[in-house]
Amino acid sequence: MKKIIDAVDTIVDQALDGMVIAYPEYLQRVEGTSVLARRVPKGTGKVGLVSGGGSGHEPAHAGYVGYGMLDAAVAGEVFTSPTPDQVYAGIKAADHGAGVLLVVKNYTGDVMNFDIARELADADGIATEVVLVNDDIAVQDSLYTTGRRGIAGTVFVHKIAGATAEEGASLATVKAVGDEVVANIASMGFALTSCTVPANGKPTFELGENEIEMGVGIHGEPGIERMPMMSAADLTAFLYHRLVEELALVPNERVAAMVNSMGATPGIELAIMAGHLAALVKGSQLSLEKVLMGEFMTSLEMAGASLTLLRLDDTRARRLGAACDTPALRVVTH
Amino acid sequence: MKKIIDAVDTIVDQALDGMVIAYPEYLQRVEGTSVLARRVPKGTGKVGLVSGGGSGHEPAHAGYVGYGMLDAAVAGEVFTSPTPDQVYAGIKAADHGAGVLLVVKNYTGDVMNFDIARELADADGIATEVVLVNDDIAVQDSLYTTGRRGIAGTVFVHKIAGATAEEGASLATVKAVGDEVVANIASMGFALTSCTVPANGKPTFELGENEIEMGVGIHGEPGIERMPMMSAADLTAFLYHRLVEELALVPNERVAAMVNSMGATPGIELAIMAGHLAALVKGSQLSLEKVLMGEFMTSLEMAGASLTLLRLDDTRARRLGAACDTPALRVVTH
Amino acid sequence: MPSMKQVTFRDLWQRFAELVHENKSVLNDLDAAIGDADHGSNMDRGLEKAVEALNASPEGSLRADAKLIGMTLMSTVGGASGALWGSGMLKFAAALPDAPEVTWADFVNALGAFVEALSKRGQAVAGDKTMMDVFLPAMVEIQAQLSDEESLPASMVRLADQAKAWSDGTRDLVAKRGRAAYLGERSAGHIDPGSLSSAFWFEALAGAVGQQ
Amino acid sequence: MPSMKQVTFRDLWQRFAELVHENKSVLNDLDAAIGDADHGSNMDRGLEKAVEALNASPEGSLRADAKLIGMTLMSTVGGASGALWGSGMLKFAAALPDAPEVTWADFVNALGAFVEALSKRGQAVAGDKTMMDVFLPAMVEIQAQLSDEESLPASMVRLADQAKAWSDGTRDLVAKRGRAAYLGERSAGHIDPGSLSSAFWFEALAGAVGQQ
Ligand SMILES: Nc1ncnc2c1ncn2[C@@H]1O[C@H](COP(=O)(O)OP(=O)(O)O)[C@@H](O)[C@H]1O
Ligand SMILES: Nc1ncnc2c1ncn2[C@@H]1O[C@H](COP(=O)(O)OP(=O)(O)O)[C@@H](O)[C@H]1O
Ligand SMILES: [Mg+2]
Ligand SMILES: [Mg+2]
Ligand SMILES: [Mg+2]
Ligand SMILES: [Mg+2]
Repeated sequence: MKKIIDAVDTIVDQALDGMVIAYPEYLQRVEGTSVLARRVPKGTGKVGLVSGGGSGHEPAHAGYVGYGMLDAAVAGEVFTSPTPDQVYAGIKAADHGAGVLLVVKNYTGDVMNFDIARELADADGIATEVVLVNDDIAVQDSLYTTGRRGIAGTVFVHKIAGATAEEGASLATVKAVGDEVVANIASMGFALTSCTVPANGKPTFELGENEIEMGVGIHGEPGIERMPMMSAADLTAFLYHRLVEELALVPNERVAAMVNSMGATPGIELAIMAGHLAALVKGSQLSLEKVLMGEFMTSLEMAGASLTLLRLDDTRARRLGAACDTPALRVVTH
Repeated sequence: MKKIIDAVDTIVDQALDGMVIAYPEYLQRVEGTSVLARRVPKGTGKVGLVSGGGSGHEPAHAGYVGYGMLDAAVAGEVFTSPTPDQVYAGIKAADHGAGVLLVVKNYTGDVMNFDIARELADADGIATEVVLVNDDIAVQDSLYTTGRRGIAGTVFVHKIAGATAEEGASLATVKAVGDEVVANIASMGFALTSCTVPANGKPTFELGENEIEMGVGIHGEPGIERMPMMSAADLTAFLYHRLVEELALVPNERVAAMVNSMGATPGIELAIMAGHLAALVKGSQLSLEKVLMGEFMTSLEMAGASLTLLRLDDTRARRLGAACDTPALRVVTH
Repeated sequence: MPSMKQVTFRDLWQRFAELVHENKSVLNDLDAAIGDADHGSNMDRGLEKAVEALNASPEGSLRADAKLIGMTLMSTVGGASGALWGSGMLKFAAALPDAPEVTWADFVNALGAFVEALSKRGQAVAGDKTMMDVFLPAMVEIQAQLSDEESLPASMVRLADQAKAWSDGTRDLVAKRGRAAYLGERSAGHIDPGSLSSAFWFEALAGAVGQQ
Repeated sequence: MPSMKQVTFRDLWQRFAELVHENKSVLNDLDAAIGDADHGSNMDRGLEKAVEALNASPEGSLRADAKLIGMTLMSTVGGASGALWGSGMLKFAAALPDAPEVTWADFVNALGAFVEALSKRGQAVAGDKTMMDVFLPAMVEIQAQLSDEESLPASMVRLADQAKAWSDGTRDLVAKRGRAAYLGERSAGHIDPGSLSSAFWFEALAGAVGQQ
């Protein structure tokens, strides 16, 4: 394992301080915690948004703290959900009297730790709601199991729920909007290489020179199957058709898309996927109104990509296009 | 070689179209060329800025096309400087009657191809100037050789010269400002892994599990030496002290810095470097006024990073902070 | 009726921490196969802190120790196991009398509260391929042992062996809860890491009881 | 006085393109050691297009062919070698009479213009570890051959061998120009890729002249 670090157990702490060094206009660290909150807090009476999870998904989640998106991000150890006390510190930092929405990716660890934090907030009289993101369609949903995982589509929830909160909507409304986004996103990704969890020191899995892991999770969890490597056209089509089917998109509907790098995949490869995506969207007579392309939800240095589709309506389209100003996503309106 | 591509020889062409798909508000492709130009061109009478070079450095260079930075970016094959006809097409796209500044990284191929393009522009009556960027201090300068390479510091030239052009300055002034930036930047990087040039199909070099290539170029060119892997603290200090010495920075001077990923290095590792950087800057009693952290000038999927320091004065600081709106760099002023 | 002294309780956690530490990469590797490769690191991080906290805390009651362990695990482990072990141990503490020595029955009762907290928090049932596949049958055994004549040390050694076997038994299961559940059928063929660390807890218990 | 027909000139470029294509990864590997691993890909891309363009172009004059080659290389190779071969061949064309067959003296004269263009564009001198380390001595030899009695085919075979040796000789040099110059002393010990592709050009010339 070759990484630019000093010691495995100080990675997250050091990285949090480093984020503040790099983005002092945006971020401040809540003293003694692993919470990064807005440098300039939102006005009183507006709903706060908190997200978080294990580290190693940069720019998620602190990269989305700022005007129009999150109020605080809570970081756990690499790929390990944060503990309830940390989440609770995030809730307090984000509370401006109108309650706090927690955007949680559907992993047992995250769900339980955020739940315990909510119990703490409850005892302190801070109202909270949760939006549970489960956009990864690689994993079959089932009543009997944990359900689907949350992956890159989470960023759309941050953006649209964040814009709603900025408008001054109530906690119930912001939650409802978040849930609606979740109901209209689907994502799926694949890995060309594994990542190496620092505390583990070796790649989580091994792939042959001609193999990919299809439907991989964002923590190096295995996906649906090992497949032979495919062309960019085939990879994009493979994901795209499943997403369209899952969302039951029909001609003339409007969509936004995200072409997300797992970490190591270079920009030119994402752009090639974006090109195929546009052609596929055209082929299904959908209207592609927005593409987010780049690193949004990574898995350390994993090579690979994920594709997300979001069904748009007027309101979601407007909120997706609303101004925001965060370290990782800035929408400039003219 | 496992890459998300369709065929080696269509990579750049497809990626250029994909960039337009992802950033339709910012970019358009000049028909039949490898030039991406601003969707909404700059007003008449303002100096145009063109940069470019081989592909594989994304978001460089098309990522910097937009308000406050470049007017057109010219893409060559992966790691191969673009041909004169393409550069010339870029010049024509960027010309709004006040001449065009070419920001060229100091590589023989780029220099010669941009020179030939200038001869073509000259014949057509378009005034051009060149700013030659040679910020890589790993390579010793010498009158008898090609001089130093241009690497990530180039982005500071785009930003500051771009802001100057947007102010309505003359071609001579924009060039002078660009040259002044070049005189005040120094960069150096290292690689933890090699990248794989698609046309070549295998890693350009091999590094042992405990080896790094110090002073590596952005095309996988070897650097100054193989060194054993170091801690983040030592790596940052190694680069930092050389940069400070090269720029002869003295206490109380003001600097901006860039912590640039070579491609695969995750955000947390960059943030750890940023933390060390801030401590080092403090130790030398310099004032760190701006940090750019992320992927600015990559080498495909190479793991590693580079550090750039830029000496600031009032004017450069103001222009660095001026509003800009491009795919890869957006400065929102409030 | 046997009892448990505070020193034995601390010894149990010291042993548990050591077992997890020694098997950190074994646990990570199991997690790599069907999860995210961090279960060993998570438990090790938390247990190291918990033992540190115990050592720094004046001796008083098992209940205070259990609460300290719960709070420490809750705030240092993270992930699914942190929430489970953390809330479990807090309930364990709440169920214990506040004394430097408790009866074996008190201890078993508190363990019942622990397992109940896990069920509530995690919603896993037997066969879901989680740590419950060790704790649920172990609870039955340890309760049965209460009325048994077999010596406590011997029965705990037997329980530790059984726990190891129950953990091994998760290999054939298809996960229904936790991160491994996302794999569906592909989760079969690998031991659940949380069940193995749980078996270590029973190994530690046997060791501590054997020394008392 | 020997001459060169258009068919021979085209044959030369056909052969050159084939040699580069066959040795594409050899050239890339040499470039990987001291540059950016693309010299073979660059030259191959351009030469394939140049030969395509020649085949699609009606026969007329060597000058038109040379110009077509220059334009094609200029707009398809890229990098240092694209600028050099491109501008070199345009000057080569300009120096040739506009005829379907030129004298050998005309050809050598045009080659002089080619080398001069390379010098001007690239500023490299002998010993800088570039393609000039083949073209500069080759120019001296080929000019001397003009007044020699040795048969042209035989002397071109000898020149091709010499070109190979000159290319090999770049191994010991420290690069002063081009991307390899950034390596300083570390550039020694590797053959310059551009010198080898240049040697292929002389091999192609010998082959074409031998067939004519
Ligand atoms: N819902 C649940 N109920 C009981 N145990 C669970 C549950 N979810 C996960 N576990 C246990 O937690 C273990 C994983 O812990 P760990 O790897 O530390 O957390 P994470 O899954 O968040 O990375 C699993 O092996 C399993 O035994
Ligand atoms: N200034 C120069 N003068 C002459 N030849 C040069 C010069 N610079 C580079 N070359 C030649 O070009 C070759 C490299 O070409 P290529 O790899 O295609 O371009 P790039 O260096 O831009 O990647 C070198 O091996 C060398 O022979
Ligand atoms: Mg985890
Ligand atoms: Mg090149
Ligand atoms: Mg885990
Ligand atoms: Mg090269």
